[in-house]
Amino acid sequence: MKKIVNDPELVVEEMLQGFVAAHPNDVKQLPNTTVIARKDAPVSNKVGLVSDGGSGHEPAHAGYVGEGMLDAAVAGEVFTSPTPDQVFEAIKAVDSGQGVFLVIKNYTGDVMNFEMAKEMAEAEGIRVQQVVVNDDVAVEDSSFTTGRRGIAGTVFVHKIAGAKAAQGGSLEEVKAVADKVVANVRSIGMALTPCTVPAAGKPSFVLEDKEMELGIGIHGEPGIERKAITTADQLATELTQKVLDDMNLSSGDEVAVMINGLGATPEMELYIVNRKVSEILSDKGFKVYETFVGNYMTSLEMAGCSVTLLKVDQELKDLLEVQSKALAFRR
Amino acid sequence: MKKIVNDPELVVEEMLQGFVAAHPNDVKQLPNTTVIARKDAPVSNKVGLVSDGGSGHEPAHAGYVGEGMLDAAVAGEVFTSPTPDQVFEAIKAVDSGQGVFLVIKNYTGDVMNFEMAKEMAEAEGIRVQQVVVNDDVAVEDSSFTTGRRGIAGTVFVHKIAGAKAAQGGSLEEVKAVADKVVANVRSIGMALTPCTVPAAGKPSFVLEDKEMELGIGIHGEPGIERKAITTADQLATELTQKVLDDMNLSSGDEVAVMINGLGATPEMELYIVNRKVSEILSDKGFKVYETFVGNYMTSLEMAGCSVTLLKVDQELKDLLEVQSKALAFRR
Amino acid sequence: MELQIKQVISWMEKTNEKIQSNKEYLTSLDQAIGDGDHGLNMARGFQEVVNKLSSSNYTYVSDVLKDVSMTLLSKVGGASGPLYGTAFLKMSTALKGIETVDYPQFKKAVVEAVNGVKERGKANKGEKTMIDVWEPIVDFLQKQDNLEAKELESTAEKAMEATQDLKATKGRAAYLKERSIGHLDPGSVSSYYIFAALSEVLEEGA
Amino acid sequence: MELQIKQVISWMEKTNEKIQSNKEYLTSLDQAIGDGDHGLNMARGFQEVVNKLSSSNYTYVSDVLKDVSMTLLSKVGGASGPLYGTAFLKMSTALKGIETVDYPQFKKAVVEAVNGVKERGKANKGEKTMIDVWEPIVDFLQKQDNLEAKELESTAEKAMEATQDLKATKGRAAYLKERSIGHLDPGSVSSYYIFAALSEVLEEGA
Ligand SMILES: Nc1ncnc2c1ncn2[C@@H]1O[C@H](COP(=O)(O)OP(=O)(O)O)[C@@H](O)[C@H]1O
Ligand SMILES: Nc1ncnc2c1ncn2[C@@H]1O[C@H](COP(=O)(O)OP(=O)(O)O)[C@@H](O)[C@H]1O
Ligand SMILES: [Mg+2]
Ligand SMILES: [Mg+2]
Ligand SMILES: [Mg+2]
Ligand SMILES: [Mg+2]
Repeated sequence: MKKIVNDPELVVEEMLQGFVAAHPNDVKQLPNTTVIARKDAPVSNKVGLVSDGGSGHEPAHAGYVGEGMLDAAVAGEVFTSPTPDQVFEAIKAVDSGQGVFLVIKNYTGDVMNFEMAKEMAEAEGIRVQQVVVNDDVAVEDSSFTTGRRGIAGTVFVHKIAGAKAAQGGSLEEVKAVADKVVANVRSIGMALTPCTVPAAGKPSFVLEDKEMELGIGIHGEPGIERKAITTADQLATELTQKVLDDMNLSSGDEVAVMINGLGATPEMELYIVNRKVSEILSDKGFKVYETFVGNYMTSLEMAGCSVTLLKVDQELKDLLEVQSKALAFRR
Repeated sequence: MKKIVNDPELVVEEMLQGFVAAHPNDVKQLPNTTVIARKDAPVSNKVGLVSDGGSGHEPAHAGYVGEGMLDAAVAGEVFTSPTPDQVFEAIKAVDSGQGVFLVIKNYTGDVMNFEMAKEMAEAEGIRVQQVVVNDDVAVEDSSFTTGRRGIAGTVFVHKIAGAKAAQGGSLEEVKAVADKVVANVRSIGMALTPCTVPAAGKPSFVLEDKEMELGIGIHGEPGIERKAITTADQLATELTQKVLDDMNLSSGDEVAVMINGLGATPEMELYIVNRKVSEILSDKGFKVYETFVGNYMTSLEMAGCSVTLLKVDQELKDLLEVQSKALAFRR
Repeated sequence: MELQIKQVISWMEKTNEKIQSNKEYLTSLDQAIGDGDHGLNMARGFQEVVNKLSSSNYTYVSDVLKDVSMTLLSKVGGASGPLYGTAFLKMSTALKGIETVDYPQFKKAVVEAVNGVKERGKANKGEKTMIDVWEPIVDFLQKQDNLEAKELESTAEKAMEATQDLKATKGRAAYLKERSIGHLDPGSVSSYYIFAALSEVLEEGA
Repeated sequence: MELQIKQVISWMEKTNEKIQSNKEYLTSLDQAIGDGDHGLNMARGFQEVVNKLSSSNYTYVSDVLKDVSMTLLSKVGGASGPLYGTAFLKMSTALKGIETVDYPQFKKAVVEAVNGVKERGKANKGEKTMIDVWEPIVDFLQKQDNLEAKELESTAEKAMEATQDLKATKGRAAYLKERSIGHLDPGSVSSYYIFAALSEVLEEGA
């Protein structure tokens, strides 16, 4: 394991300290928590937005804290969802009386911890609503299983629900638009290399020289299929096709595209993937409204990428345009 | 070599195509060149700003094209400075009659190619000025050698010279402020792993499990010293000290800080480094004006980081604040 | 059987010892079909549990269990945190106000615990989760009139081993579908440690 | 000696062959003390040179050399692009209007080339650059009244090999200081190929 760390058990705490030291005018860390909140939280007369997740996905989630996006992000241990008490602290810190909206990625742990936090908050009279993001088409969506996972598409939920809240949307309106994003966003990922949780000290799985893992999650968990590496174009085609298969697009529909790096992928490769993705989309008669390329939802130093498509209508496009001062999503 | 590419010889061309496909409203590729320019170039009544460099440093340099920063970026082959004819095309494309300012990193090839391009431009009556960035304190600055290299500090030059030009500064004024940044910016980098030029197919050097390379450049060239990996705090201390040794800071002075990832470094680790860097600076009585953490000047998939300090006065602070619409430096 | 405060604390200490010495093993099990943090999560959580218990004074067993629950809830995270937190919270509630826990009371507490886990996790037996250890333990307890420590351990062990052949349909391993077969469920292994530790405490106490 | 268009083209073709078949070798030399692109740069450049030459018609040797120069300038990049571009440009200028180049003319052209390289690169002999091959070649040419092809090759080879012991003070290898000693300079090796190819052409022509 080659990492720039001190004590592997302290990476999250030290990262948060470094984050606040870097951006003291934008964010604060709630005392004795792993919660990063807007410096000016709670923002009066605004629904509070909270997202969470294990650490190791940087810039998610603290990077999305800021005007126009999240009010707070709760950091768990690396790849481990944060505990209910931490989430509860975040909820309390961002509630201005308009209620708090939680963006949860669909993992058993995240959902359970958030549910418990919600119970705590409701016991104190705070209104809480949530959305469970499940954009990963690598995983089957069935009521008998855990359902699809939440991956990079979550960033679009942050952006759009955050914009709605910034515009003064009510808790119900924020939930409605978040639900709409979740209904219209699909992703799939792949990895060339695994990643190493600092405290574990060894990679989560092993890939041979010519192998890649398709349908990878964002926690170093194995994907759904291991196969031989292909060209960027073949890969882009396969990923895009798998995403499109799970969407209901008609010619003329507009999409926002996210080509997300998992941590160690040179931006060069992401753009090479985008070259083909955008070609495929235009060949099929879909219109690319906007494209986001970069590290938005990572898995430590995993090499690989994910492709996300979000079907947009006028409402979603308008909300995408709204100003955001989040550090990792400035516009 | 595990990479998401098609033909390794075509990575630059395909990357540029993917870049323009992603951001068609912001940038254009000059026909038959590797130049990415602002969509609206040349901007009338403004000094044109051009930067260049080999590819593999993404988001540098095309990511810094946009209102408030560069007017054009010239991409060379991976880690190879672009040729004079390409630079010349960029110069012509951004000149609005106010002259063109070139930001060059101090490498023999870059300097020579730019000089030839400048000669070509001047032969056509275009006024050209330039600055040669040499922020890397790993390399001795002596008139008998090539001198210090240009690394991540270059991004501050883009930002500040770009802001000056956006404000209507003359070619001489832009040059003056760029020179001021160069005089006040220092950096040093280190690597945990090498990187692989796609067309070369194998890593540029080999590091053992517990080794790191100090004073690394950004082209996969070996650094100045190979040593055992230390903790993040020790590393941050050593890098910061080396940078400070080459600056003339007095207590109370203000600095902008950049903790730059070389490509495969999790943001988590960069923030852990920043935690210590900011502590050291405040212990020494220096004031951190603003901190930038992320992948600003990379070396493909190299793991490692660099630390850059820029001593700022009111002028530089004001210019740092100016709006930028560059894709990789929005503010 | 009889459980008093001292024994419950000893139970947690022995659980912690097992978890600390198998931290890497649990993590490697979770790397195979999960995200590789189960050993880290459990080690962090149970270390905090014993720290907490050793620095507190208790009147009732239920208070000890409440602290166990709260500590796990606030230190573990992931899926196992709320689940184990719920299990111990349900036991605490079931044993409220009792000074010395007897076998029927204990039996009832474990039944409540399993029901709590099933409800929280929306899972049932056979889905390759910790429930596949807890539910066989309940069945075993229901059949006995007095608790045989050795048999408790072997029942838990057998149940834990049986998770190897299951296909996961809940938790992170479910994403692997068929590929989850042939691996032990990490949460079932940590649950086994909990019952193995209890068995040791009971044997010592006997 | 005599150089005509046909021979200059053949010179470039042979240079290209050597460079293509040593592309990886050149790159590995550059990986050791540079940035690992010299083989790629030279292979890209000289392939374009032979493509260009084979699709054009020429009246003068200087026109061939001008195209060589322009192609290298616009296809190679890095340090070697402008340097080789300059070298061939200077030769072209020196031989302007001449149909068959004789030895004194050739000698003058190479002298001009080296001066151009030194000026462009602000470097001198002994700094571990391609100049450490070109300058010994000039010295050798100055001493001869007619060009001995074999000796040209061996002079270039010896000069190239001698770069191993030098400490770089110019170019990218200079950053390594003492650590640059013990490695061949990549640009000197590619320069050696250029003179070795010339030697072969001259031998064939003789
Ligand atoms: N829905 C569920 N019901 C019961 N147990 C579950 C459920 N989901 C997961 N588990 C248990 O939790 C264990 C994983 O715990 P852990 O690795 O700590 O959490 P995470 O999966 O969030 O990383 C699994 O091995 C399984 O025994
Ligand atoms: N200032 C200089 N003068 C002469 N030759 C130089 C100079 N700098 C570098 N070179 C030559 O260029 C070679 C490197 O070429 P190349 O690898 O293509 O360019 P770069 O160093 O830009 O990657 C060196 O081996 C050396 O022979
Ligand atoms: Mg986990
Ligand atoms: Mg180069
Ligand atoms: Mg786990
Ligand atoms: Mg080179």
